[in-house]
Amino acid sequence: MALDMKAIRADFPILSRKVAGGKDLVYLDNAATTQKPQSVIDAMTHYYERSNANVHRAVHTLATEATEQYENARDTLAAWFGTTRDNLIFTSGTTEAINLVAWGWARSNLNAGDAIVITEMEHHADIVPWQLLAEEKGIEIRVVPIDTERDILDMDIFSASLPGSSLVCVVHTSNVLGVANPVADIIAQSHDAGAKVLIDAAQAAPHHRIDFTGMGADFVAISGHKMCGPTGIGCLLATTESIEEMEPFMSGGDMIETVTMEKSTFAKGPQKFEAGTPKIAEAIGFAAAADYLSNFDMDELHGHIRGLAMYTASEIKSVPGITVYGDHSVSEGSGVVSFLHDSVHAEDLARFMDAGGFAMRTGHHCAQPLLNAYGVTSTNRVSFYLYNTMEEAEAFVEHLRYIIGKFG
Amino acid sequence: MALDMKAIRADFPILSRKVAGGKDLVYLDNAATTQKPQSVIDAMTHYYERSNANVHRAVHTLATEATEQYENARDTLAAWFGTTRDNLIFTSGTTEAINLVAWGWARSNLNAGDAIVITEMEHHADIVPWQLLAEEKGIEIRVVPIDTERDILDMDIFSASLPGSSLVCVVHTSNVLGVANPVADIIAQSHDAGAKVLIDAAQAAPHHRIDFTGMGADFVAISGHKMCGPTGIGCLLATTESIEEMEPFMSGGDMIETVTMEKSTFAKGPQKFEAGTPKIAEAIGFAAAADYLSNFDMDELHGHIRGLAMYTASEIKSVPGITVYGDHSVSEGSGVVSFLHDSVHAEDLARFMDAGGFAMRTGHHCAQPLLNAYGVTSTNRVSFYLYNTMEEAEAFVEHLRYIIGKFG
Amino acid sequence: MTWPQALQEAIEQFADVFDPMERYEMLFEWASDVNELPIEEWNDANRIHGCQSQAHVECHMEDGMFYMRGGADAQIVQGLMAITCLAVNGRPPEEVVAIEPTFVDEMGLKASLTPSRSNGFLNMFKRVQDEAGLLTEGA
Amino acid sequence: MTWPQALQEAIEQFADVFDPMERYEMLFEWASDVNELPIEEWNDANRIHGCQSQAHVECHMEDGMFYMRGGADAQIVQGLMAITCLAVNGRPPEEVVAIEPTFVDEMGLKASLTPSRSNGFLNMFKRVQDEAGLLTEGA
Ligand SMILES: Cc1ncc(COP(=O)(O)O)c(C=O)c1O
Ligand SMILES: Cc1ncc(COP(=O)(O)O)c(C=O)c1O
Repeated sequence: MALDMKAIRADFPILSRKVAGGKDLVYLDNAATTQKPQSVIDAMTHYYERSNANVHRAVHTLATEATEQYENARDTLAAWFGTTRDNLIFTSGTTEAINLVAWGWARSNLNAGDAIVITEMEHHADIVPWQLLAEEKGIEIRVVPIDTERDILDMDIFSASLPGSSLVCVVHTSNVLGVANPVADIIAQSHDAGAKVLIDAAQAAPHHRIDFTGMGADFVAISGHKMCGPTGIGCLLATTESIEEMEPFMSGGDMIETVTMEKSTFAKGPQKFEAGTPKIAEAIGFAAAADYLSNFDMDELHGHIRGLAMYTASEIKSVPGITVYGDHSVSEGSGVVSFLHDSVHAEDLARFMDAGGFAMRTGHHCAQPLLNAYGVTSTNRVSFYLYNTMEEAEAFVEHLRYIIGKFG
Repeated sequence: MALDMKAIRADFPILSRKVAGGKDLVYLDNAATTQKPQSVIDAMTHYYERSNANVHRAVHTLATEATEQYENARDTLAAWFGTTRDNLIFTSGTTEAINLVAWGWARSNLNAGDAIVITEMEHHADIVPWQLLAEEKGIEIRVVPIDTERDILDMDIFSASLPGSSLVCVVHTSNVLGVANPVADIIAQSHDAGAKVLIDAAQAAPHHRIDFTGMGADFVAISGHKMCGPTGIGCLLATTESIEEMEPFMSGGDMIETVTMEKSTFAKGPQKFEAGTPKIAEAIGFAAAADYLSNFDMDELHGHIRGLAMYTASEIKSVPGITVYGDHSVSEGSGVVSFLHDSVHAEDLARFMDAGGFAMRTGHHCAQPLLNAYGVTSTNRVSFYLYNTMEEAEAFVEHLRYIIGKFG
Repeated sequence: MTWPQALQEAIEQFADVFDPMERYEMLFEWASDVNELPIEEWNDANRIHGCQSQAHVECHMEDGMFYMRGGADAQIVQGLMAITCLAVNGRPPEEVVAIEPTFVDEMGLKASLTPSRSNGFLNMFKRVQDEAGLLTEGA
Repeated sequence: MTWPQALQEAIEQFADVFDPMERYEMLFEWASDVNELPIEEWNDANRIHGCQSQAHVECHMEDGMFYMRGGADAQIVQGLMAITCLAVNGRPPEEVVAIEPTFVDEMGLKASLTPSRSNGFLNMFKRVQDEAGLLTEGA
């Protein structure tokens, strides 16, 4: 059954926007953040207009409704991500989720002499926290390089890095190359070596059902805003064992059991890591996003998105002067195409495309080490999502050809 | 000029809600969270429907608009709080703001033997982070008790606690008693003793203009949701000197200058502490809340709110069996009235009031040590805000009398 | 689910009441004469944890059937316990274990439950079912 | 603010153009023959920091008036520098210091500025004004 693109696009109010002096918006910056369907916006508006109250511990009607909606959101998301409410900790996004693992788990469970394995493909969010921790605690960081010929991690070096390591942190799908890593293999090998695994699923969760239980990772970090949800929310999925091993990170209200001026004791489970007034409207909006995506067969969606990326990659590869980064022939991955032209400056190109109504991103994509490996400091990047159409991809390619023809 | 209550109430869609089988909602849980005016809800909806994009570093139209709106929000809020954009760090709320000071400043600037002064009046958010830090680093915590006869901090013990201390953390206005502390004096004395000062302004910012520069504190923590703003956002105001002394807390994208696999360098100013995709819609909504409040004379608003609290406190004091906590004759403070009845269980009372349409809170209000000082484990609490009317206060008192008469 | 006669009557009577204050008063009427656990019998072992109020429950078998008594310092919790007695008392413990606590919904008392899932009525009900489970095994 | 003749003409010409692609082409026409800083003269000292692209600016006095030349690897930045030359060149440095860079707005080119405040055109403009300030003091 083909996707009803007209109906899908009608779900996203922003897509009817005009830009660049009246042109249709063609939004191709989805790896940075996705647009929000009306149902997600409405869920939050409805909460604020009908049920807004602080959650937990209160008995009045609004507080009851707000608590129920907030905790139902946790259930919805836990189910969507293949786990239970006791394994889902709300965070402000992937970045905070990874920091929570670094500060809450690694900091109290790893010591000088321990080793953490990360890769050259990581987003800064999965590099910098480990560097800071390593510096503080004398932990060794082992870096798995990317094989820039084949656009994949060097799995031999990966395997060789494992012995004696305690934690392996790998991005599921690169936000620059759109390439997915062999996470099943990575998790299995890491566990065999006795290491825990953190998967950065910021780019994977929008494209695939994350089955946390089936996947077998110890930690998975996710952002809501990259999968039709609001800004300011995300989650860390963590096994019960790992949660039990974690020490408090942020502290304050809602995460305690008792507080005296001498000593405090802490709540159990996810609550222990959710200090202060929660991101209530955001959690409700995030769950509405999962509900929205649940209308679709994710494999079908992903097929559609990949089709656009593969088409675009193969078309623009043939434009003189253009280099495309990443191998788009593989069926995994996301809807990202990174490229550069050899004479039109990346920033000019982005502005010229913007002048045609095409929103694309330019820069280091918070992955400087990966770009360094390819010998560049920035790329142009288009990234597709469910509401993008083949017509948009074609128009993009056409305008790009025109620009290169004119200014190249 | 009297406040136009009808117009104010019309600004808040939720206030027309019916609860408890058709009764008007009387929302008296404002110290937990306030309701949101239409303009705040609309600002976020508008952002999502028109300009949603990830901010910074991008050149397309939506990203330009989103960045401008997000950074304008910072300007608006900085101006509202009497400071500049370089002194305002966005956080998810007061809790995260205090944790940021604990982890980002205190952790790298204080050592074993240093002392932190806190008070018995603090919210858990301003107790637990210091306990965790103290335990880790061997820092001494000095507790200033509350004088429960006069419902104020024991300022003699406060002064005596200062010598040799490095940081003083005090709540501006208690969320349980509604009492405001003499912050000017506290800041002056602390600075004289060579200590920095953190003010928890979660309950003060909704009621008074916070003039960060004039106030002279080193750090001020604020939540958006308690002052008409959305959930999931707040800020830390910090002096330039303090910001320069801070080490990164959360790390990842957006807070770096350069990242290599060996080492990273960091952005300067607030950005250094704002890792990852920001709370974009939330910041825009928070600024809309400041814009909304700027329609009013805050002193006039506060006078109105205090009037309701003072009326309520004095009326219910005369109900047999009721004890009111906190001195409501003083003109400072917020709109909070905490009380207990000697035979109707606090939770029953809250439900009975809810059955009349009155939303009030019951519990320890995340201030267990303060309640301990009064020898109780929970209180009933009503808290007023700008949209509450004298009719509501009167109806509350009347329903309370009825309940006590019936079940007391 | 079909409820015991007495509970069924209560549910029907509640169904006609729309004002929550009236509902509470009706709850207290129904509660007044059922199976209260006197305060002398409250102890740490029969205390239900995770409630804002103090609540205690005692369960036992009589003639092969399950019976509970409940006591709480909050009147509404006490009332809900009494209604729960109507639902479970005099049944085989295997049945008690399988009951869904939807009667509270049907009586329009849901708003009276403590909102946090980890608290209040559901904790109490789960405790009752756990005890019924133990008594089943014992049988 | 009244602009120099040439800039005023440019602003008027831009005002009639609604398509941003056309506006860029017009920008490049205006830019093509003004005050470019050749790549050989780019160095660390005249580099403008905080731009995504490489940008360099050189300022000097001629007959008591301020003059700048600019060079960038991105064409649009180069174009904006050329327009800036129209705005500032041949003026007394005291005037340059006081100019508000609103001409970019008036030309409808605002969308072409890098969005982050800490970047791009405003950095460049501030650098030009800083240099003008130094040259004032020197005078
Ligand atoms: C005095 C005080 N401090 C801190 C907080 C914590 O604020 P938040 O939960 O918004 O982080 C609150 C709110 O409950 C408060 O009243
Ligand atoms: C692979 C990857 N990891 C982490 C992040 C950080 O996510 P967030 O900014 O939502 O915290 C991103 C998004 O930019 C990403 O693409």
